Amino acid sequence: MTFFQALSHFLREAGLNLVRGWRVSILAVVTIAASLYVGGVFLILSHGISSSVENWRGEARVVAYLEAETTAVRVEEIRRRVESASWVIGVETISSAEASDRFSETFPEISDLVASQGEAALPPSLEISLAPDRVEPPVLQDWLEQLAEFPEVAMVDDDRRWLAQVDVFASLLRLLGLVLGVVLLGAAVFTTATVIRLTAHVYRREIAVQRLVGGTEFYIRGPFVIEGVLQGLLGGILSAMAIGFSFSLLAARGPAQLAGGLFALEPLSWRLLVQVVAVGAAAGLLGALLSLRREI
Amino acid sequence: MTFFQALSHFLREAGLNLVRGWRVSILAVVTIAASLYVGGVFLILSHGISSSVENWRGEARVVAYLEAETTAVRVEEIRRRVESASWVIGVETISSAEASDRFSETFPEISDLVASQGEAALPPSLEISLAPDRVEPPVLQDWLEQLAEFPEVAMVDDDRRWLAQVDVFASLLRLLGLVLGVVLLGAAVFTTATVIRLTAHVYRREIAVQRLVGGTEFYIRGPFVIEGVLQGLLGGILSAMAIGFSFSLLAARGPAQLAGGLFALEPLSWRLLVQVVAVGAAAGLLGALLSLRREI
Amino acid sequence: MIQFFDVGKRFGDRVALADVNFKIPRGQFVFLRGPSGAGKTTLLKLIYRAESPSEGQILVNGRNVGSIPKRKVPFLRRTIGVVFQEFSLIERRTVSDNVTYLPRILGERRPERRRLAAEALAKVGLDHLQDAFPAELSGGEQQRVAIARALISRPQILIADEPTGNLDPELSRDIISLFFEINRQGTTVILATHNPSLRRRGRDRILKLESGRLVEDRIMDPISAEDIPVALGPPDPVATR
Amino acid sequence: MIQFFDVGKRFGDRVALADVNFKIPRGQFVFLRGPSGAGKTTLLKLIYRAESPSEGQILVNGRNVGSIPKRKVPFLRRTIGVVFQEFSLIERRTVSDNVTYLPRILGERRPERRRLAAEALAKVGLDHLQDAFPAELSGGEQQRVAIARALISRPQILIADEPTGNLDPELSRDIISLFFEINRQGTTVILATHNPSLRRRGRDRILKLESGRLVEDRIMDPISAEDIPVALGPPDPVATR
Ligand SMILES: Nc1ncnc2c1ncn2[C@@H]1O[C@H](COP(=O)(O)OP(=O)(O)OP(=O)(O)O)[C@@H](O)[C@H]1O
Ligand SMILES: Nc1ncnc2c1ncn2[C@@H]1O[C@H](COP(=O)(O)OP(=O)(O)OP(=O)(O)O)[C@@H](O)[C@H]1O
Ligand SMILES: [Mg+2]
Ligand SMILES: [Mg+2]
Repeated sequence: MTFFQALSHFLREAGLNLVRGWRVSILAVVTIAASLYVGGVFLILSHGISSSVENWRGEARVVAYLEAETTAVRVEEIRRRVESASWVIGVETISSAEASDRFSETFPEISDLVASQGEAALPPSLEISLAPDRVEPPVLQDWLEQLAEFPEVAMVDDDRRWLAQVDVFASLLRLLGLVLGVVLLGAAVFTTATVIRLTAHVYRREIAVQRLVGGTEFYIRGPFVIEGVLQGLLGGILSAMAIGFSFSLLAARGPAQLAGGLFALEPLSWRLLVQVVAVGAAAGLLGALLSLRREI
Repeated sequence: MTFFQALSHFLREAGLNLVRGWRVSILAVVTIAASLYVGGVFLILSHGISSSVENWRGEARVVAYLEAETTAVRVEEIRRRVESASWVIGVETISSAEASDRFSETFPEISDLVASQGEAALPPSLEISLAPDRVEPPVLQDWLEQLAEFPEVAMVDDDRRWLAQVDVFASLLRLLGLVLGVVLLGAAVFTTATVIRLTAHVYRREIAVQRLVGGTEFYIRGPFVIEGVLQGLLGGILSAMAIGFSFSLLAARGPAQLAGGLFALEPLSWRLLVQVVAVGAAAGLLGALLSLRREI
Repeated sequence: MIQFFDVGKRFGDRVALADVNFKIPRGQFVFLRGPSGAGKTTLLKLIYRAESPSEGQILVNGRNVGSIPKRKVPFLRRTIGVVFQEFSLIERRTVSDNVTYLPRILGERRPERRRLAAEALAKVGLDHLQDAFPAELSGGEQQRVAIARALISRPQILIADEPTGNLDPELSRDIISLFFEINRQGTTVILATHNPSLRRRGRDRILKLESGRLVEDRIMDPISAEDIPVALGPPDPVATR
Repeated sequence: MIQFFDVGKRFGDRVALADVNFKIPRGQFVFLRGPSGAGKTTLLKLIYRAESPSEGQILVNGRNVGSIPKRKVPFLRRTIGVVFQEFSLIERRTVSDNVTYLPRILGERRPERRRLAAEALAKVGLDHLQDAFPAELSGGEQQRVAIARALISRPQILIADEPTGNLDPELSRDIISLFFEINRQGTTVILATHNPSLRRRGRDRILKLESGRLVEDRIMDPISAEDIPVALGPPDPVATR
């Protein structure tokens, strides 16, 4: 029997088992699909957040809030001082009025309140864009502290501190996704192994007869291995479809609304979907091999 | 054969099947446990939130923010006017300074900013406690609108609007929990049915022989029904244990830290846990009956 | 009493039985003969309602077997002991538990069941194998366990489908003697067998099938053990042919 | 050539075979006799390695069967055609697919397999049932399908365990004639049977087991069909008793 004959035989037998035992097969397919879906979604989310963080970090900003009474001349002076540093890419001056406008844009709900305080409600500030890669972190740190000690500077707000927190959050999310995905994938492999072991148990007499009349293990076990792989493939395809669908739902709502632009929804890559399917097939294969190790 | 003989026979046979086929049984038990756990947790959460809302609603507050320039005398006048309504339980006057203090307590991070604005940054206000049950909602509504039209009143902030939102959120959570729970429970029933159908399929010859030698359907199917109930019971007990464990973890962190006191963690009732186990057993029973309807 | 009226059985378009008519009075001993595929097993299955007839009617102890509701079938079967052609033992149960399946359903307690099993197994020479599992038995041993199971509840009717196919001549003769003995106590016995060397007795009946048709129905001569033909045709109350 | 050297087989503390010695030259026809439970099936299983001996050694075509690695067992089995006592057909496959299981593994294409199946089934009188499923066959028909399967690959050794238990005398004779025919073409045939009425030929061998021991080993007289005893004991190269 040639390899292709064997393969076509295995496929036919495995297909028959799948169709005859569709109720059990569904269990395996669904657990594989669910685990891949959960793992995949978490990875996409954490990846999206991380890459937003990357983007922001590239254009890291520091805001120096000034005392409300600082004169325009003094502001300009400070601005020039700041610009002289080699790691500063640009500095923008935000007047009190501009600050109020921005605030009411971002939080329209509370804007009434601010409006009632009059013009002086929000202080003017300098928004400083940095290129953090041009300088050693400690040097930058020192520089920021010096900046904060200017009498006119009320407070220095360093975006990057917050970014670091978001980054940790993204890592946690990714870790959680990985752990959940791995646990679920383990469950999926177990389910597949159980389902295949059961199928083999249902047909134990036939298997015994095949052995007795001279069937090789390769020929007898092949269909079960292929059955596992097929279940994995189906599970993978299902979850790839579900991921694609969830993604398009998210994308339709517009990236701006996604957690306040907290994360950048990158275009879904085909590679990821193919990987999901491949992991499914691998899980099915593993389940099949585990079940075959002893029981069939 | 008496009823007790039959029952003990069923239990023994079902126990044997469970032990012999533990791998498949685990599938059923775990899906039942998982669905009950998810459903249970959602119900507990939404219940906690709802009952917090109930508490708050009993002591609903309306805050009337006043213009910064309002004189103390005028404030007192307004206050008396407000108090004259029969549904007002109490009114507290919050001066600008008190407001600032509260703000920096609640949001210590941004307090520097507020501090830099001087005393006038936050307006004085009147905190009005209401007994909403003493008045028809439209009358209350009119009254609030009149209040807002006082020249000194900058804005009326009605807590209850927010509470209504929280309430909607709790309902949504409960709905989501119910839907998820029902879907998962459906999956659990399906899994149980599949597992039992499979066990029956594995022993199809034995079952045929039992029929041929005069076994009644009651006697032949009984063990499978009990098997389903046992799986459901196990699943229910597992999930009750998991719920209890999760609950004690939450409780250990202290109720204050739970979503900023957003919800009240009520003591876990034994009744709930018993219900969880009972639902599990019912799911197992249903799965078994479904699988027996035609296949065995 | 077992009566077949114009009974036919088709599987798809394969005809297993056609136009079968006979009447077996209570207490008779019947040999069912016929070549492989003649329809013997099918005929027996109709009696204990493992199959339903495509045509005609079957009365067993006066009840129309074809119209017994499914729920009541087990109770019919409990009055009939059957030795199936494929033995049909329950793999997961010991020999003893296999043999006493019915007493157990009927609520017999364990010591009593052990006693019953030992008694029935002794009749077929297997009392030493009570606690073995079917897979551990030889072909002939399994066949004898199946015989013991059929005897356990002292049925009114005993049906045995090729019960000596895996037994040596000596054992076969012992088993047939056992059936004769049971028959003497009043049980109707129907024995499908190819074995031509089985001991014959007078007043025993021979039914012979060929391609699903009853081609012979006679009673053996009590003196010469020569066979006396019985008129073919519907047994009761009128002849139709 | 099949040789048994001091072969014993125990199951737990039940002794199924003890001290069995014999040598069957290529092309011989052997009847294996013995009462139920004597160890016939066990002896045959040892030859195709469905069981391993507890003691002694077994050579089949010069290879020590007990020491063949598990991986190679299928290839041993392909040189041996076996009719199992319990028929052992694959339920989910048609008669034709059951019969041509081995040719299929060996890569035979469908039309050729159909031809082979038709040929083998014709030999046992079942060519009209190619597309039936085992459950649709009578006991004797199933037994004949199992015989056809054993013949399909023209094995060097043919083992048949009670192959006529469910067949009528006429068919039994036909099947034995078929085995004789196959034997004439050079195949070694070992036939375990209780059937005492099987046709005998000169030069055929009779091995008789009782309680796991070889108690008789003789060759029938070609002229009178009377039996000539053969010396008991290990066949080759030295006698140990
Ligand atoms: N379920 C079935 N579906 C299709 N055909 C069947 C079925 N059962 C029996 N047959 C056919 O009916 C015919 C009679 O079968 P039956 O088993 O009654 O024969 P039998 O007389 O018992 O033969 P044997 O002596 O070989 O056991 C056979 O040709 C068989 O193929
Ligand atoms: N797997 C097993 N476990 C325990 N005992 C066994 C096993 N297989 C066979 N035996 C015992 O070994 C003895 C010989 O069995 P075997 O099947 O070889 O007999 P046999 O000669 O083929 O009998 P029959 O003519 O009834 O088929 C029997 O007593 C049987 O109970
Ligand atoms: Mg038959
Ligand atoms: Mg045997």
